[in-house]
Amino acid sequence: MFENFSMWPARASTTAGNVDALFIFLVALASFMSLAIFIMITVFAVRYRRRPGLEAEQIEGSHALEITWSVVPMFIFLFIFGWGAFIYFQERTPPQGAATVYVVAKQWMWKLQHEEGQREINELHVPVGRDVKMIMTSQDVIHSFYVPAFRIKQDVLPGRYTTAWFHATRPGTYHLFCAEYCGTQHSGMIGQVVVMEPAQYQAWLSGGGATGSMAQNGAAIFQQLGCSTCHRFDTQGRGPNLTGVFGSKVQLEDGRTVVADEEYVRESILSPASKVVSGFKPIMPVFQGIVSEDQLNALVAYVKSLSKPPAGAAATPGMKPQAEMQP
Amino acid sequence: MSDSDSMAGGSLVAEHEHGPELRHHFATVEQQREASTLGMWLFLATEIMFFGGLFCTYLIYRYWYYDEFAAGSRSINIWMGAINTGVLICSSLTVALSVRAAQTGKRKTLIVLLILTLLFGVAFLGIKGVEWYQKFEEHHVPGLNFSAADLIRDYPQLHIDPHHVQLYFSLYFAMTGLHALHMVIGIGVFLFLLYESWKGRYTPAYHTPIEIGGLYWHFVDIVWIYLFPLLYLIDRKPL
Amino acid sequence: MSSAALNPERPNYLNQEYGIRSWLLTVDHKRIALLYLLSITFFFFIGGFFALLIRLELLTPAGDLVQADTYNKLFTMHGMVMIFFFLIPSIPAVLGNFLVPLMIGAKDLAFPKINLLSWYLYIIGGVMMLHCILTGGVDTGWTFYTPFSTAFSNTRVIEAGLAIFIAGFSSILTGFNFVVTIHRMRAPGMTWTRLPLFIWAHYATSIIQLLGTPVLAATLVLVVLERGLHLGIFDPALGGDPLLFQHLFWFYSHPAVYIMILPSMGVVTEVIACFSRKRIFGYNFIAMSSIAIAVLGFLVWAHHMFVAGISLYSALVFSMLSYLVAVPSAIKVFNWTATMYKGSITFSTPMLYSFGFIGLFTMGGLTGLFLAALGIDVHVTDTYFVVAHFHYIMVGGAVMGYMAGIHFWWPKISGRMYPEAWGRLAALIVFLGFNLTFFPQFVLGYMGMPRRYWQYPPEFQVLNVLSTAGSTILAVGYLLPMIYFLWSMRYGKIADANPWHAAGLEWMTPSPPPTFNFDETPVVTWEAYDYANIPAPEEVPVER
Amino acid sequence: MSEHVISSKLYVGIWATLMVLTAATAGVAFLDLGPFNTVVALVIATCKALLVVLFFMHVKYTSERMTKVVIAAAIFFLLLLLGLSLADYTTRLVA
Repeated sequence: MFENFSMWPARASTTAGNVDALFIFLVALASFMSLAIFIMITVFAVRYRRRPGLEAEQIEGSHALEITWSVVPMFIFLFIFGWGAFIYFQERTPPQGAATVYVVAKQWMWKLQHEEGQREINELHVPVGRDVKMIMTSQDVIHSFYVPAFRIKQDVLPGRYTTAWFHATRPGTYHLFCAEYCGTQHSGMIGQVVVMEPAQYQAWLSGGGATGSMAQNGAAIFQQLGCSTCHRFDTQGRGPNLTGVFGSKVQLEDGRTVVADEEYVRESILSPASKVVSGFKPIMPVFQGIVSEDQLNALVAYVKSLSKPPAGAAATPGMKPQAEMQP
Repeated sequence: MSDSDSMAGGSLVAEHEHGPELRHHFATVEQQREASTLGMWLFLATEIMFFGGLFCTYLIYRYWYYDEFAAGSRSINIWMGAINTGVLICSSLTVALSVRAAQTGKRKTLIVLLILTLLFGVAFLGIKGVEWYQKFEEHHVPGLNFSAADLIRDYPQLHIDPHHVQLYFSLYFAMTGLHALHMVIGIGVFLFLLYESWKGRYTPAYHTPIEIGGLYWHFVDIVWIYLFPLLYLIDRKPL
Repeated sequence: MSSAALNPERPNYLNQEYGIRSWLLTVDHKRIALLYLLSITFFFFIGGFFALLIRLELLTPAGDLVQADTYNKLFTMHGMVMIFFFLIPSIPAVLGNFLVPLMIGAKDLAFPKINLLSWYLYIIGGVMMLHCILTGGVDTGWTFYTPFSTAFSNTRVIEAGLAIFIAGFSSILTGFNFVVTIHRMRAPGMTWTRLPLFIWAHYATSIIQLLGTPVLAATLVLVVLERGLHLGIFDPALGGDPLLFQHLFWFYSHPAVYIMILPSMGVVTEVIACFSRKRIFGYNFIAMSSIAIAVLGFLVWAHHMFVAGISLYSALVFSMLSYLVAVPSAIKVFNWTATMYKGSITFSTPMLYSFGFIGLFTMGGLTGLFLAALGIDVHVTDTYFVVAHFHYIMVGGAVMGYMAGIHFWWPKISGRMYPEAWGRLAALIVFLGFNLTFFPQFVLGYMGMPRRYWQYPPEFQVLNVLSTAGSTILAVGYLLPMIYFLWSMRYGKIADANPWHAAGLEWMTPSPPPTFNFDETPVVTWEAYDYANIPAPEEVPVER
Repeated sequence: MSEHVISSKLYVGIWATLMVLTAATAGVAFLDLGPFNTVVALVIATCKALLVVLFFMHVKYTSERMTKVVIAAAIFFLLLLLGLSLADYTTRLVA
């Protein structure tokens, strides 16, 4: 029972250090404040305990004191707010160029897929020293992706994407918990994050039974569902050309502009009518209930890949099925 | 709710300031009346927050799914909504006048006005019922027979996802339904007031139940004054 | 209640009438308070029983005592029973009901029948809850999060929702009665600045009950409709947004925490003034901080949702607002401490509970600062850190205050003294048991143990064992008062009108008070906490 | 009792105004005012509500301060609920 007993969680990401620093500061502050109050109460209780000849002295109050002990805590609180907000801002802003892992949560397991195509269940392998961003959704109820060693947690919702990111700093195996109550086996919805040295990670990647990258899978689904009939790679299609769309600003038919992020691509597939691109008709069929979350993720990865700067001059055409689509 | 107490208190004809309608724990009739009135206003404040939860839900989804809300709104009968608004405003007038009749001690006028109020209330519910029945015929009742196929056919200009239309109709029925429930309670309260007036229990000196019953009725009217534009008038401009 | 507790010399509210009918149809606020006392005590022990089972299950990392489903029902029903059927009515419906009219010099609450109706609604809700528990229970967590509650759980969600809906109306009616009573029924001379701070606390509580509870009611209606008719108002599969449910739910349920803690603060203020024999330090600031907490408490709800998927900007706003509400709480703690300065302090049982309250509430409040800090909340929300935090507030704070109040006013309620030595012993046991139960949970939480876990990794076991050990001590601490209060009703020393030599109108009428509270309507000509003009008791008023 | 008895004429006048406003709001709905359709509808509704509250519910004549405080408080908390919830929804896409 005392094996591997400890009082502090492993610290294995860049965020963890920041969170711990604020936490330690707060522990110190809270200890100081509670000790101050406990000591005062104890001293008063003993010093002014009831005994013969000691009369209570009636004191009305003191405005100076009241203002001091309202304003001083207020400034301390604002300072804590600022510090906490700073960390949170970092936690919610994934750095550019992070490797992407798609996460689908369901009762009661985690399904993860790397961009390169490797699928994992309840296990996530990542290299040390690299930014990793997770794009997450749920197939049923709300779950929450929680890795204590990284100090990150993000609820995973059905029907939309949420994201989280981390930068692992220490190789090892860490808990992955579901932190939002999700039904019978909530406490069984646990897994592990394996942080590996980059070389080991490469070995693991190549050893896995990946069947093509997610973008490649996505390209196949894109064909299979007939998306490519309208979303052509010229300006003749009935739907917008998707090259370079991801990450750009899109002008909508009703005058609004949105950034084409994962959420937008997802929404446009599932419920195309809600945000129609300017100049196009809302003729695309609804894919809600037709594509699975896994297929959806692959499609998103594919659309994203259409905006990546070409790795080599000849590398891109293989992914674009435009050749067949010329009239 | 708050009126039941003072009503029970007024079980006998009040002859003068310290008539038997004064309950034991109040010092004066004035204090009792002020307590009842404040109580009613507080109750109305909780009612505002109760409908507030529904309005909040409405607001968010209307913001998200404007087109579907517009289509749903177009499909309900604006004229029935407008006539019902008129009916409720008329009933509010008769309620206001009945308070006046009580203040000035005109028992017969009071009774006539209360009957009129009840008639308007029943008329409102009747029209509401017809409207709901139409929705049922059009297969627009969520959880029962819902289909948005007709809206998709009729409004090709709007982007319509049937689920989101269903949200509109869920809120439509929840809000008009709870409003109608309040009307039913109001009619119950006014039947009681009518009975008491018939017995001549309200005088210029003591008619608090009429007053606070009236406050409740006006509040239910105000809720409808907002429901009408929010549900019926979302988007009526020519397409 | 036992008729043996009565002083036969004088008619009082207990011996005025006899028989079940005289209790079940009473409109006397004091009798209704006792009806509430009995019923919430019953639910407290039900909820406590669930808590003990939870702690026993967590003694070992494996899920070996009960099934996973059973465990989920246990923590759900522990939460629902404790929050909606014990904590929220606890002080307002028992002590508030008993004392608000007495303290302001009124004969009764403004609407005695509505007061009785409120108890009946509570009982109807309670019976539904019991029926729900006995016929299979519910497993959504007390928070009813959608879409789990509306589309996935296969337990009795609708019944539990309706039970809470009805209990909510009971709570609204109590608050409503208090506000009207405090406005309209004060005795001559009882101005707003002469009101005991207990009254101010209840006034603030009532505002929350009146304006927050209806939103919960509306939300529960939508949940019930959605589950019953498969509507999809909060179900993303049908276009709804589960976060909207969370917004509406927490709009009530965060301020609900203040429904639990504010009355407790009121009790502690009375007790500290009395046993320090002093005017309260900074009367206006304590009064206004109660109102400030009630209002600001409505501005912070989404701090329960920092990782739920709300927008970054709205998280920043809610975090900052959450720090604002900490200020009035801090003001109260400082003022209580300052009140003791140069006092003449007696360590009676209520005072010991109040010390406990200040200590535990301070720790609960300070850990609230951790949770309001966005960066830390991401790590510790939905872990045992949160569990520990809110138990420090609700059990360490609210229940400690409730115990202080029950002891302080027991002579007034029953006409008998409780055994002081046993009282002190129980207070000490509760304090120690509480800390042993919940302090380890802070560490567990920061270590990363999620809440609502039926089984857990073995490295968390040591701290869980400590916590379970503490919970058994805590149980003893709560059972003891049950026993000696019952004992005191027959054998306790007869209490005189004012055994503590306390200030306040409730002490100027006999113990137990007559049915209409005062033989003559009092006229108030003095300020609150006029301890300068009340002689201290000859000897420390305790039974040895 | 410090009750104010309002003349029947005034009541009927208020009623007539309310009826006209109802007709107006239904009529205006058919014009295309862009986003102002909603604004106009809500402004008219608020005017109607105000008339009912001030005259039919006697708030204009009451000497009771608390009535106004209660109304103001309820509206304030209602706006809090709507405003702070909407604040989340309107800023979700930005981040």
